Amino acid sequence: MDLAFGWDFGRALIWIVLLPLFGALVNGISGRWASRSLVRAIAVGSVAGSFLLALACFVKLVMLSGHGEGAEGTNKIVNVVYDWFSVRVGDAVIPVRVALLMDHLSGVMTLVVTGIGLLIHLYASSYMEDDPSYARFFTYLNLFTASMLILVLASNMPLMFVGWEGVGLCSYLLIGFWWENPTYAAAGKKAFIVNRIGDFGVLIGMLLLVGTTMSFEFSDINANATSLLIPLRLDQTHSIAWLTTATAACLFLFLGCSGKSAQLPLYVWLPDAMAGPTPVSALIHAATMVTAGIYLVARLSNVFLQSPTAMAVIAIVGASTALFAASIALVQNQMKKILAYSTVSQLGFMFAGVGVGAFGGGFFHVFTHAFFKACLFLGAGSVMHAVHAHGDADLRELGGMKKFMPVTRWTFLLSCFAIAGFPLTSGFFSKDDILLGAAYMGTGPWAAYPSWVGWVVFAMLAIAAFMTAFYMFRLYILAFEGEFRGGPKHGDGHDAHGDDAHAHAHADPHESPWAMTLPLVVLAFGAVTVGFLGLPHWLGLPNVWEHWLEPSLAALPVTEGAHVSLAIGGTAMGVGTLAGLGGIGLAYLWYIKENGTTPARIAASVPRLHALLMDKWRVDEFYGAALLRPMAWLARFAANFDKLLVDGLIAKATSSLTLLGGWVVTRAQTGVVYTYSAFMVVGLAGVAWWYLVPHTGLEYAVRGTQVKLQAAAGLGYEYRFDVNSDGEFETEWSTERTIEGSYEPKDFVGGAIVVATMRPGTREREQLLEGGHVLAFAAADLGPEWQAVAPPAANAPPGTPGTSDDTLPGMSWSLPVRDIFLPYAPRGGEAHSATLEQAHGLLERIVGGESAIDIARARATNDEQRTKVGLVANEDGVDGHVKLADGTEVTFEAGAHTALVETSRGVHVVALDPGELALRPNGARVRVRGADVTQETHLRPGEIAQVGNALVRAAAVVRGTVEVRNAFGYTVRESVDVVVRPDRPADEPAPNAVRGAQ
Amino acid sequence: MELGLGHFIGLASLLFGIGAVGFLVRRNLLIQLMSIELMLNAVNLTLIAINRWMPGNHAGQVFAFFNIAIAAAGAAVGLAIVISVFRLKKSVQSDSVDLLKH
Amino acid sequence: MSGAGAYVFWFAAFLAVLTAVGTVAMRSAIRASVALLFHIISLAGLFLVLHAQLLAAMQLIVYAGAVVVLFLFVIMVLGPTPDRSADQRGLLIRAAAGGLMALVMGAISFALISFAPPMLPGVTACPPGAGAECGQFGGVEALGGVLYGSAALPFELVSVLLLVAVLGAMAVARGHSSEDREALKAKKLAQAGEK
Amino acid sequence: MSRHLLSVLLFLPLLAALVVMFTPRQYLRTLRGFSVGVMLVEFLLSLRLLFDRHVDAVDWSSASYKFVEAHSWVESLGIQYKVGVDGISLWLVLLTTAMTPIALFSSWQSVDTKIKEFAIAFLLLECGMIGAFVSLDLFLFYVFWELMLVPMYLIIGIWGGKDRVYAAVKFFIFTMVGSVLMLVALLYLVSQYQHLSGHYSFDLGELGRVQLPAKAQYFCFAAFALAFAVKVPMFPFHTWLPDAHVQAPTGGSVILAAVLLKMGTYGFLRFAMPLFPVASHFLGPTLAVLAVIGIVYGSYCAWVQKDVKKLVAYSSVAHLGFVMLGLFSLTTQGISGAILQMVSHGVSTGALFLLVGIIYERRHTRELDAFGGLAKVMPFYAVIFIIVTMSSVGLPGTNGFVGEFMILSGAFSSEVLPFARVFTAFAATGVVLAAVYMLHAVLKMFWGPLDKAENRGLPDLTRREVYALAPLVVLIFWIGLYPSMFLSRMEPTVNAFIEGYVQKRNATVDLEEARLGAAPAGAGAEAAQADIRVVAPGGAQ
Repeated sequence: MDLAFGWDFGRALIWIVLLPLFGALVNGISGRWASRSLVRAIAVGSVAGSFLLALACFVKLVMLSGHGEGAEGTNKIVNVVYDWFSVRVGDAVIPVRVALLMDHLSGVMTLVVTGIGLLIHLYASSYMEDDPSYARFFTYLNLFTASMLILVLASNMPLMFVGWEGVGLCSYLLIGFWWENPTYAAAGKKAFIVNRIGDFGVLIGMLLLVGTTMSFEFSDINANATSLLIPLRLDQTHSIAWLTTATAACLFLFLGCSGKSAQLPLYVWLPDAMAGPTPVSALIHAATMVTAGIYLVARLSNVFLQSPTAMAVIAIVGASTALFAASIALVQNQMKKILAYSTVSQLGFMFAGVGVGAFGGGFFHVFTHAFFKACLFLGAGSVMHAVHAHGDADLRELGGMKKFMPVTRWTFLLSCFAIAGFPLTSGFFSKDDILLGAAYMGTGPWAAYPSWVGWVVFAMLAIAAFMTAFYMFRLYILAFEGEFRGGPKHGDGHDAHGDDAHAHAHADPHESPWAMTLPLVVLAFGAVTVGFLGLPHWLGLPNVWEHWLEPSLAALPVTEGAHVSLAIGGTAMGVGTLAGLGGIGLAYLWYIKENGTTPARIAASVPRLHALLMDKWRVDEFYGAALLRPMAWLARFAANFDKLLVDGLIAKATSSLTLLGGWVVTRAQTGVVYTYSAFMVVGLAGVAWWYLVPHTGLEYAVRGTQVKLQAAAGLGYEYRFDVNSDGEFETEWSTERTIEGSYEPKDFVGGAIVVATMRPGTREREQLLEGGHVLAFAAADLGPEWQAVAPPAANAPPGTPGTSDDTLPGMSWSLPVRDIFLPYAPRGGEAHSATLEQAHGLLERIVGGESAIDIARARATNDEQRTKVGLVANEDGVDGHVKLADGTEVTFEAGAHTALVETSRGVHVVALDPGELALRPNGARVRVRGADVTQETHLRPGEIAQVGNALVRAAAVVRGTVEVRNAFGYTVRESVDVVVRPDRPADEPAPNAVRGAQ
Repeated sequence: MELGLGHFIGLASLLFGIGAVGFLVRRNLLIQLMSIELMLNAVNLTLIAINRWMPGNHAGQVFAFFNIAIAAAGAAVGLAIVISVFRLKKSVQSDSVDLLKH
Repeated sequence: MSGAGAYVFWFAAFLAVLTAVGTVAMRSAIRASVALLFHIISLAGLFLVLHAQLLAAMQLIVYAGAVVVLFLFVIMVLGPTPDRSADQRGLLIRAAAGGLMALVMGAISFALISFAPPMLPGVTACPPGAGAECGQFGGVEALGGVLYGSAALPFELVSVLLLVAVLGAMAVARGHSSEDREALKAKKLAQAGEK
Repeated sequence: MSRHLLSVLLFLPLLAALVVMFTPRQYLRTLRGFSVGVMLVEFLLSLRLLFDRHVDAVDWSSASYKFVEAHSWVESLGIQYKVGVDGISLWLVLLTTAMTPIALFSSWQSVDTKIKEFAIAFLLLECGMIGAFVSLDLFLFYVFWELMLVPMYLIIGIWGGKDRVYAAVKFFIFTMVGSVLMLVALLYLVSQYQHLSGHYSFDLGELGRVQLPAKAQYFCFAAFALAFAVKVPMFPFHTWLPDAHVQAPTGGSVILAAVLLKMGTYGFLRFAMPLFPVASHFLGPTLAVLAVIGIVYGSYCAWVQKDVKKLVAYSSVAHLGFVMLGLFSLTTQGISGAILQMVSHGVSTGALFLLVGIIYERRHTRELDAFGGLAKVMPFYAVIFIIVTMSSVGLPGTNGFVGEFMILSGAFSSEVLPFARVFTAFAATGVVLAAVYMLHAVLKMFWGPLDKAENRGLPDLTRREVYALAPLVVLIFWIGLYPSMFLSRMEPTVNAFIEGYVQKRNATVDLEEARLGAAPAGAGAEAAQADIRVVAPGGAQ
């Protein structure tokens, strides 16, 4: 049904926010020059417009939900304004939209914000009449309203965060509104910073939520809340098993909530925040902003339900705060201070409510509290206005105000009844809802939730409710009943600021103008009546409130059969009523009948407790000593550390070192000429010395197995050579500096290969071999058939097959060196267990220098896999024994012995037959002696294997040595390892190289 | 006894050494200059001797020729400096000249 | 090389070493310069042994005739100078360097002369296959041909060098001493006072 | 002209500097007007980078380089004059062209000696900064990188405060040490490229194809990282920054904070990370730890500073820590956020330095204790200051928030940082600390009683100052409220960057593994050849 005069309600939604924002902009820019009435018109008008729009939207919402109940999308009005930015988690792109959403929950909250906001704007327009910064005040206040509306109406968390921080900013600005008083300014700063600590929690909570539910939208988060029931991840691999993401996220969010909504331990800013003008206290620090925390919990109720632990924590923290703050409020003497602690306490009630799962009840208390607490604050403001108190009004200087200001008195009294939970007032119903919730939880309807929490919370709340009733009526009686105790000396301690708005003196207190009393009346009316929206269900009465919020709030996952019995309901209501009436009665007895003597006596009897309560449990002092002082110390330490150590080390020390170096070097600069010449001569002598010692400068040329060696020429040099690798010199000393030697297989000292590929532009390549080499070929060298031969699995060296790019595996080589063992493929046999060190020692001795184990170990480390090393006896080898590095001898039964290095990537071993090269095809097509081979094949020196299109020739390493002696008889020696290419054995046929590529 | 190149080079290095030691141990600027001349002459001797054993061209002798010219120029300038130093310091001791500092 | 050449060599070498030691060891600068003169003459003899006739002559003309005379002039100009007390600065490095130098050079000479006697093949007056111009080796004609031929550019550059050296020497030697400057200043002041 | 737009942008300031050089120094107004005018023209021209319709290739939804212009410079060494912009450098170029005129314009109030030289220095500086951002040839980059050092050195050393020479020399030497090492690494890289391909090249794209073995990458990356970390500046190489900022004249501070610091982070993003992916993969977490230390440490240091300028300087250390964290989270939004944060930081810290300069001109002191209650006499100034403070604190709706939030969420979901979420939580405490130190400054300066006699007569902002600040305030809200305009143009590049980066990193890791398996240490030519390899062209940007 289209009720809407043809309106687009989605579009209207944005104007709810924009109107106050424009009001703020206009007043902020032009307010300095505009008249007060214009400022007032803009400020109040914009909020009024916003309220009317909100009302229209709300009515529309009521209509919608009346007709399309249950159907998705009909219970809310949505307005997507534009895409703000987007965030990626993995491959998912998560947009962050500037989108507004009015559903049942935010609709109510919007009405509260705009409605009560309107009343308070109206009130303030009169209250602040004399303040020189009138326009600035309304700029902030309008800005606050806009921010609060963003907070409430945001459809996703980041946008809500905009409002969340925006209201924090406005609160900061408004608390420090009279910034010339340094205490007030500091209070503003304190509020902002404490709130920021909370914001940190919200930020982390938000990231935790989006990281799992992959959305920022409240609706999606709530819908996917069960996906949060996974262990809390710390990064891609680590997680905390005993903590679910839901619990962590909820606790972080609750940190934010406790900052914004002044719960333990972050409540400390709120009492100080009373430094702001009273309408601010009413609007921000009682009715709207501070309830944002409860609103957030309600908004994400489904998420919080995933974590009974977090819920229990919230309930206990809430109840403790309620009790704690109420205890402080009992003895305070400043009107606003009492109200502030009362607010903290009531917020505790609300959290206890949502903590025990009574989301509707907790939020109902937000609603009713907005009325009576706003009314109380405004009443207090009215009193202060009357007695011209600026910062706060001291109860000891008041009294008997009912004579002077009847409207204020009656509205204040009604609100007191409401907050005390006098039957049938709004506070009675909402508090009852919370107590009921706690009691209900005590019966254990939700298995995951510890039932004792319910009763503990219930008890604490009952005591807190009793205290509430008592201190509120103490406040009322001391302020309004009895005789006026104030006089001309008013304003003591409050005129620190120079431009006191109320500097002109009045003779008597007086009733406030209509603009101030009208809001009082409206609010008091609400305070008494709105309770009827939430009549107790268990009595069979219609609970409009619960019914209305049902689509927006999550329901407790109660076990079957659990319901609110008459007994529980009765208990809760009875205890609540008793607590309220008892508190009122006690206050009446002590302060009206006995005129305050008993409290004084009690205070005198426990002076230290009383002082502690007067000092608000000295929490601020404790924070100062336990947190602020260490932090300030840390900051000073950091600054000094920076100046002395970091700068000293990085800049000063290096510069001094440079200077020192310069100083040292300039010591040589004597300026005396002959020291310079002496240095020069030393250099000359050095050059001469170079000619004195002989130099070998050995060069070589190879042809087949012929090696020609040539040493450097020099004055008076004589030479002798070794040309068969044995270390003995064959020639006598002579002046002949070249020699040619021919090497035979017995002279070979090591293995080598010569690789010739057929591709144009590539050159022949020589390579010395060590154990375990894998020779890789380019695909073009191997030709198309390289894959045809499957690699023998057992012998596959690790990491080679299937590499992606142009380098492909060819075959592995091993080095046959006389009498030494090199790792070989295991062919069964018993594995001797040996330690890594033993095997390492063995291999080091065999291979020299870095052994295969180093490589295997490095790779194993790389793979984070284990390495196993053992010595294996081979069946078809010869007997032997090995002396290990540590001196122990390991004897093997039989066989060529093998060191085995096993990693998870496959066995990596190398053979050890002397005199030959062992060739192990590894995925390439290999031909030896005219036949394809797939198994290990041994090549004698000079033999040629064909690998794909490439030729590989088994070559050998020989060693040539020269010794040079000069005229003085000095000798030097130099050896060179040369790769020689023995002829092919006669019995081997020539390979038929496939010259395809050429 | 056969004379070899070694004889000449040996002699030259001996003379060079004497000149160098003289340059280092004497503090009289004039004698230091003379020591420099000794060293230059030793070098000339080497050049000419080697040229003798490599008689394909006259490179060594030409070089020695230039050396003589340069030595003469050096002596002239050096002596001028000595005079200048003497004017300033009233001394021809080389350690009186220590202004070349830092 | 043998025969007369060898005798001349040994004699000239002995004289050269002796006079060289004399040059560096004489206390008086005049005596040192006289020793230098004889040293130069003995070297000229060695040059002759080495078939460097032109250079031997040049040695006598330039060194004995010009350089040594210049030294003598300067010694005369400066007159006897007081021997100041020995300066200790740099003594260690000086001594070390001198020692090192003597050691190295001595070692080389010793090695070359005595340790391995027939080090290089001796060359007769004209080695076989040296070519027709061998007879003129070291003569005016041969050397002059090179100097005005392939070495003409450096030859000319040397003349420029000599010119620069002469000008430089003049400029350096003409500089005023500090006392002169004081006197000049006083004179100018006096002149200014007169005006 | 659009084809040569970048060249025009590069050489216009240079040309103007020449003109200024030959203008007689007594024409003060002309000198001042001309230099700022040229910079404004430069800014307008640079806007064509965004909106140019004449070049077909200008499509900011693609990742490629735009406005590319390449000429051979030193042929034998493969050095080119090659410039181009992509989504990363685009915003930094615009930031440069926007901030330079503001900085110079605001300087004309305070700088009254050697006007001509000041203008020349600024014009050269602008040329150097733009050049460093648009160079696609590493040699060219190095030239501009060093070129911009000199004018800044002079600006600090000539027109600076009391200890200007010390600060200038410190600035110069710190930066120089790093960049010389960078040059060595660069030459090594080029020589390896030559070894593989047979010819020299300094082209970024060409050099990006070289896969160095991991060990070489570590050294090269360390050299590059040192050069850039000094510039960023990262803890513990930041100590030149407070000195330089405190001593520099206002205009110099603004440029230093707004643009020069971005050179470091830009260098990491453009050069150090793509050229040495494996090294940055394994060393990245270490740098991220340093970044987080920088955030917390910088904040603490800022808190107790008595000099406002020093406070802002330390806050830069903290803010740039966020940027570094974003970069090394190696996620799209982390890097996008980092780029956005670079721009944001340029705007808001630039504005803060302007504001500090304004109060310094009036009071000739920057001591926090000398102020108090200024909101009374300078209300408009106070409003702007608080707006900028809020932007610096990262209040949502201002520019500071978007970048910070994206960085944090990027780091939060990072796959490379160990304990990424714990990391992020630590970094997020910087958000709280930022409020602590900035509000401390606000409290000390503007609030409380106006009890110092010297402060009573202070005038509010002049029109000239408003002109300088207004665009920055507009930008603060623009970026804060509508960042899509910026993000949409940088995201394609960032996505391509990460893709290429990951591809090259994996390829190198494969190579290392293959090398390890193929040839034990000390092997011959085969192993040496396997050490380095050229990946397919286009594999890395």
